[in-house]
Amino acid sequence: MFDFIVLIPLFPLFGAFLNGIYGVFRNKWANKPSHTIGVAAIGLAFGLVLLLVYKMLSVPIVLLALVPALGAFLNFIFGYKWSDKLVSIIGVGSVGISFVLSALALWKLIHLDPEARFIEVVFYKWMVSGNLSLDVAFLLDPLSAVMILVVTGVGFLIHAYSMGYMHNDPSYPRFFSYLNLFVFFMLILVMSNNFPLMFVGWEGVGLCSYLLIGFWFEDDYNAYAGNKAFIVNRIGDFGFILAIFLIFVTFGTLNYKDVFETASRALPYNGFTVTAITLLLFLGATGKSAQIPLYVWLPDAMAGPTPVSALIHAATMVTAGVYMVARCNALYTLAPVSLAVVATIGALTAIFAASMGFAQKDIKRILAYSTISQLGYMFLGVGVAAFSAGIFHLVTHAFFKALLFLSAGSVIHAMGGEQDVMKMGGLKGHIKKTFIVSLVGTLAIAGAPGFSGFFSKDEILWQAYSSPYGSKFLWAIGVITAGMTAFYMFRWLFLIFFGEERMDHETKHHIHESPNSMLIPLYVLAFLSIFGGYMGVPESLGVKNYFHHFLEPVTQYAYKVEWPHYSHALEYTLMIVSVAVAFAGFALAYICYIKDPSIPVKFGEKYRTLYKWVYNKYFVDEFYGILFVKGLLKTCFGMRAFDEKAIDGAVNGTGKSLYWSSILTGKLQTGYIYHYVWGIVLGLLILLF
Amino acid sequence: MISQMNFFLITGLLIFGIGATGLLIRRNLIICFMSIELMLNGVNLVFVTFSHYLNSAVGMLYVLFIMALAAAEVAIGLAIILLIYRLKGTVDMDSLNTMKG
Amino acid sequence: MEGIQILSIVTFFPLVGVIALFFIDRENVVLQKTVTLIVTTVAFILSLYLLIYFDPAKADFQFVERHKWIESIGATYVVGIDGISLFLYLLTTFICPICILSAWKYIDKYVKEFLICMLVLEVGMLGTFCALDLLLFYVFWELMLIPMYFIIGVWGGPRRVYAAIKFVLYTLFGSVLMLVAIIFYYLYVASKTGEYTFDLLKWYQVLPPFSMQIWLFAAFALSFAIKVPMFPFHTWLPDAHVEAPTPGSVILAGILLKMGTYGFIRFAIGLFPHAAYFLTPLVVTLAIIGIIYGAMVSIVQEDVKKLVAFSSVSHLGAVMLGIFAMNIQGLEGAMYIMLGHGLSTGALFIIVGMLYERKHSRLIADYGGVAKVMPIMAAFFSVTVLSSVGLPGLNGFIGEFLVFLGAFKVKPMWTILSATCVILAAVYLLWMYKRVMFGPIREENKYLPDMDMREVLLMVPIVILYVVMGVCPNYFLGKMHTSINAFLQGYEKRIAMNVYEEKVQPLALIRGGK
Amino acid sequence: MANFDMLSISPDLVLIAFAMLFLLIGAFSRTTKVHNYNMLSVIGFSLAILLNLFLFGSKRFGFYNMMLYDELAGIFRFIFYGIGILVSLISDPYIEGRVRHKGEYYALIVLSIVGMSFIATSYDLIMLVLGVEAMSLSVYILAGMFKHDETSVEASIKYFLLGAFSTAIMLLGIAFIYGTLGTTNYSLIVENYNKYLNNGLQTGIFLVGVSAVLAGVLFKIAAVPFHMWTPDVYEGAPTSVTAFMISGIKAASFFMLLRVFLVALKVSVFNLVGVMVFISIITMTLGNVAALTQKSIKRMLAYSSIAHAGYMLIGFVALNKTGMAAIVFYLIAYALMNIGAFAVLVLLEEKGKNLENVSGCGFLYPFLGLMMTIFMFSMVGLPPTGGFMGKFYIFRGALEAGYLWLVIIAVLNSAISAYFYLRVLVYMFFEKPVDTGGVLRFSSPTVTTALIITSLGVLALGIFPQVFFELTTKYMTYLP
Repeated sequence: MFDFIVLIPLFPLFGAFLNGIYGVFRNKWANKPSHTIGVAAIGLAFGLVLLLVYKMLSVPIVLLALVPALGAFLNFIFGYKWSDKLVSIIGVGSVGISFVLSALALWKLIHLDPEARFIEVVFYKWMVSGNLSLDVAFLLDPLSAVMILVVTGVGFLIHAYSMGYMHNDPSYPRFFSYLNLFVFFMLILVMSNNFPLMFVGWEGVGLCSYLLIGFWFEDDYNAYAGNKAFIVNRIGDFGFILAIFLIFVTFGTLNYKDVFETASRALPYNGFTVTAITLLLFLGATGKSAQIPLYVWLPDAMAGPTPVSALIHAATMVTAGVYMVARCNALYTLAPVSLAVVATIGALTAIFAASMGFAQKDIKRILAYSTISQLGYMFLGVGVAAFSAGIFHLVTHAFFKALLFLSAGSVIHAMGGEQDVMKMGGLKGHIKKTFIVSLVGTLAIAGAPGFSGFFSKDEILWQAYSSPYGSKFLWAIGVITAGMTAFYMFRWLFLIFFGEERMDHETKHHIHESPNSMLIPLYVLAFLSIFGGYMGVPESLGVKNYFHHFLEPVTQYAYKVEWPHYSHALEYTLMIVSVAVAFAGFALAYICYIKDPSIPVKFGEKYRTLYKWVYNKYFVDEFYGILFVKGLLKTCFGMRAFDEKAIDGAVNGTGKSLYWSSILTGKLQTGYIYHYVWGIVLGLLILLF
Repeated sequence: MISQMNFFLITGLLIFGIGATGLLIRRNLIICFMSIELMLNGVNLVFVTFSHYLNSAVGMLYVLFIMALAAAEVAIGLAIILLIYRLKGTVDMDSLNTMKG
Repeated sequence: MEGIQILSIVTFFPLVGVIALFFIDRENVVLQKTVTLIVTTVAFILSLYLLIYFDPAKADFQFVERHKWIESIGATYVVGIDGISLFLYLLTTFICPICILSAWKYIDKYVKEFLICMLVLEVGMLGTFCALDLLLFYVFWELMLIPMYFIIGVWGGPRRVYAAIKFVLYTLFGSVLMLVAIIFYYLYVASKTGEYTFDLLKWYQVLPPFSMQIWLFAAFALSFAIKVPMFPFHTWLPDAHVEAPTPGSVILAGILLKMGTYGFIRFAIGLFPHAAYFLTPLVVTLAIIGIIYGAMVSIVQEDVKKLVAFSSVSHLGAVMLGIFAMNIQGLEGAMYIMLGHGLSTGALFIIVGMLYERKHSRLIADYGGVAKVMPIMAAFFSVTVLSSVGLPGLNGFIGEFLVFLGAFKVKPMWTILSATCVILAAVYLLWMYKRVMFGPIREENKYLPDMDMREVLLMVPIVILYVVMGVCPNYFLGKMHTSINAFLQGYEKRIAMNVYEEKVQPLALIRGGK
Repeated sequence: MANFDMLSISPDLVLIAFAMLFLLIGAFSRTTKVHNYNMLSVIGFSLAILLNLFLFGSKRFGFYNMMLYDELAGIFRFIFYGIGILVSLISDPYIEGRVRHKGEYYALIVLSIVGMSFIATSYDLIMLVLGVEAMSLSVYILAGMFKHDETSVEASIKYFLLGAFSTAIMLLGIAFIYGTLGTTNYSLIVENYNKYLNNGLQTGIFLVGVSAVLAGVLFKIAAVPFHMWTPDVYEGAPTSVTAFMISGIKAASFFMLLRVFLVALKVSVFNLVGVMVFISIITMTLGNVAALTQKSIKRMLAYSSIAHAGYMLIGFVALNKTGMAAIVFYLIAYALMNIGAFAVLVLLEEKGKNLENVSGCGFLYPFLGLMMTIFMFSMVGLPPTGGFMGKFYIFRGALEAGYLWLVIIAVLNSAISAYFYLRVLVYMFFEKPVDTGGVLRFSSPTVTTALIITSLGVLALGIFPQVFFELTTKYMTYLP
């Protein structure tokens, strides 16, 4: 009855497919039957594949399989004037359908009793080799249900938003096909029931982020940023794949269920193997989720279109690492060392990135650093074995960070492409709607009580304090970071919407509110950012924590340790502390950027070096550049020289030596008869002796 | 007795050797050619000696054969040398190294 | 099914084309190309018969044919394929028509001769993959040299003469030693069984003493290692690749290199397991060096073709690693990389050739931002690059995954070292792609025409295969399992036999004269 | 036993008759108008082959045991006559207008081949010498056939002087053998040796004689260091004559090696093997290395012939059936590919003189290009050509005898040799055509025929060697 979830990833893929084909060929064969026919054929083929799938799974919902074929048929009819409208219909529609389906899935899931909430749907045999046997099989359990809902839901909104944001971009179809492709891979990532398939999604989303960051490839910087993202991610994937191998060698299988079930029995608590596995996995996570030391790609990733930043680099892809750690809770709980590492790295990243957010000028980069910092939060959460808390923050963060990015996009849209917050200000009068939603987002991320961010962040902090894996130290860092977050987010808000208007006349003249196609998603997200938190209200407030309970089954294989009990009172106090700190941050921002804008300038002058360091992100990029990039290139050039000189030189040297010996032997042949006679005599002597 | 035979043999070999040496050290085609004849005659002498001391006529017979061969060689050799003289105006071997290497 | 001797038919079918070409007027170039294309395509279609009727459950060779050849020395015409050679054989028949298509515009002079060379080359390659008689194998093996020599030398680039001679001499140098080893072992087999034969299956029955195995293995391995090419013996490859015309490079990368690895599996290891076992550390070390070295050197190439050439060194190193991991994942992965590499690298060369046809330059620096004017090319190029990078979902990933998994099972260190090429591959290929395709476009490149129908048609099947191979690898692996299992079991069984005590010195046959 | 067994030498008699006929035509034809001598000689050789076919299989002594006609001799006669046919086919267009009396040319060819055939049937050292002389004397003249061409004459005199010198040495050797054993008849030599071995045989002198004879044979084979004459003579002599020498004389002298040292002097052969191994190594190595940098194709082929002699000597030192049979097989392949290559050169005329000139010929004249390709790859020893099978066969023999290291040296040599053989193709196909005068005489159906025969032969030897393998092994009865 759950077989239909197979379709959830397939629909975006289908959209990606059609739009991709169209995007590639439309310049070539615009308004020619040929491309229509081609697309139609491919669409039909695709439909047939789906049909086959369903024959294979022998389930009634065959009709669904025909939808893409139908779409293709429609293209065939209206192909001549196949417009961006159709593209958007396909692009958004496909994601929409999968959203509906995943909602359906969740609905059905909730109606099962908690133990049964673990459904595996085998799609087909992927590869078998010796004792390695992998299926393309999808797993539907609370965790993945939550994830697919976030991915498709937020994804759908952002798709819808993109219709307005990207309209009359020359390569509109390409954009949508990439976006759909991303959704597909993301769904594979979160729905897979074994590690290699997860790796497929893992790499796939990396690819899409590469493609989308470099979407406007005419600009060299964008392409560079794309490459940087992909390669840095590859470093993480290197760790991930090693982890997969290690898991296989240890367990003889790569299937989640089998691995997690046997984990606690097969591996000793705090053993070397499990620690190695988990640390390697975490290396992968640091790459994908932009944690220290591999976070450097994310700020550059802002080179992509804003919806991309919202979807990939805020809401979904970057959280894959968190998802993975939560998914592998059975392993991580066995390896306290790794958990400590995760938590510490998370905390450090959180505060570090937040501090970098202070001095940024780019409207999106600020958000990027805040994303990194928020991801640090999530890792802090999962790092202290509070997996549901981490996931909870993941969800809420997906809402408000998407909201923030999209409103940033709306601002950029209004400003006609301007991204420097120093050239903005006082916009709240011009684009009120955008301002309101931005405000909501900011409040949410700052953790203002009642907003979604408040609940999730607070749970993490509480767990960091109370969990056996946690510590006051981690909690302290978390709280400080909360304050910093509030500060730089309000700085962001104030610089954009308050104060005097720093933009030039030209742009000021053109400022205009975004179209509804962009605003409506914003409203929805705003709504979610406010009320999304109420599904996980902490127990202490005397309400049932639905979210927590829903995710219970996920951690059933986790290694159980005794959780200390603290009084609610303590929890309240901590809560108040964090809120207070956040408010302090807000107040500071207010003072610096509303009351007396000269303060930050003075401050900058006073502590010039400090400012310079913060502004240049502590020169980490430069450091990496020298250490790795330059070093690598140097070695490579050295090797090339070695190849040409030494190895090839040896080969050619042999030839040369033969050549000269040949010349020498030629000299023997003097052409004088008497020398030849000597030759004969010599030979005779050789024979005689 | 046997010493006598050795004497003849050694004479024959000497003649042969002289011929060979001539070929090795002289530059004049005619001379070289004649030294080859010398060598052949040396061989003849050896044959005769052997056939005499082995009391078999075969050796003598061979001598005739060899003379015939020598004659044929003379005919050809002189003809070639004449050609060379006609072409180059000299019979010096040193002029004969257009081909080498 | 026994009736028709499909292998011989397919193998020698291209000769039909040769004969036909002799009768076509030299001027009528189009007809010549068409005929050749048709012939190769028909050969491919015929070869599908093998795919359909191949019985994946049978471990031993199938479609076997035996004919008398040279009774007096016991050489027979035996051909047959198993799960190991099946796909290499099919790959060959698949690549050849594509090469002809890719040569359509590129080859402008002496077309007829070129096509003849290609057809003869195809015969040689097909024969090599299905020959089960050592002498026959050697004949086909060397037969490939001749047309390849001409293809590089006549239709190649500026330094083609140097490249062609280097290619032939280098390869020949290895293969003559293999010839000696073949004859030597042939005599040894005769001295053991009393029967003079070159039949591979009979050779498998004999197990020479260790001290002899080492030398024989070395001789075989050298020849194959040069072909692969393994690390120190690779320098002919960049030259040959850079100078060869597009179809030449495609054949070279797509198939010729696989001969070496195939030879390792079929002959070097199959015949001399103990030596292989003993020398595994050495070979693996070289393979790993090759993987990293090739990748790093190709990062800094200015010439696209050279870059791809060195990337082949890296990939083939991975293949060798998989083979010598000596477990099923390793071997199947190796086979899979062979196939995948055959497609993706071949396609890379085709695309570079297309760029070259338009701009007459292979230097990365001369391009940039081309994606703007050729979106179709950009699409195909990117897919190919990604498949070569080993992106999951495409063919490249499966092979690498299995190989590294297999290697990890033996020694994690092997994988930890060699898997870095996952990163490096991304670096050199994507960096190249970025510099060629992305960034601001140069003025003179503004008017480069995009791919036309022929070029699209030529790429589409390859791309489809990427996806198919990446999405449902089980179809391909399923046909290999039995053979590779049998191979491994045989290997284990023979390794278990003790050949060390046997006092027969390898030089016992060398008693000089009498 | 029929002492005057004319039947056994009937083919040679026929040939002699033809030679006389040529000379007479030359003498009595008033006008110097062209006669189809080449066709006549082809007919003559064909007749001889027919007669030989009729004789083949029998084993007959004659002329007081001075002659022995056995199967091997028969095989070699086939080889010689076949060479004769091919040479007469390729000669005409080349000597056209360069030789005044073509009759003489063909007569000399025929007579020289008669000499070879006498070598093949000789059963007495003196008979052997006569055969050698008959062969050589005619070739001395043939080499100098172009009276006005300095190189031709120079080649002739060099060959003559050195040849005569080696003959003298050989005769001396024979004299010593005669002196120690009192006979020169092959079978008697063996008998007497065993008889005298225990009562006062001066083995020393005997061995000196043997080595002197060997020196003479090696000179004809052109083994290092007796090879010095080869490059000059082969380069200087008219191309068709070179083709004749390089194939015919080599075959004849290798037959001498087999007959004399495996039948008559087999008693002493083991004392020689060591030095023979040494000679074979330096022969092939020096031949190949020296050929690497040659500019003139003919000279290059001359060196390559030295190298091939080296390979064949390997077959001899193996001293087993396979090795000996391999020599015969190799000789056939060798003769075919060399005559073929020279036929191409004949057609290329002036262009054929040196490498630069053949640039681009491959595509200008595709037929020649194809032919040259086949022959060159056969010389390298790549399948599917006779050259490969020959090498394979030789190496097999040597390995059976256990000369692993010798074989390794040999294969490395053949790998090296690929360089200069392929260089010809490099110039023919890879280089742009250059215009160096010299008309091509394609109006020669005879040469084309010869080319087709040789190329098909080379391929047949490579692809279906079965019949030749059988033939050669079956009748290879000489073993020490």
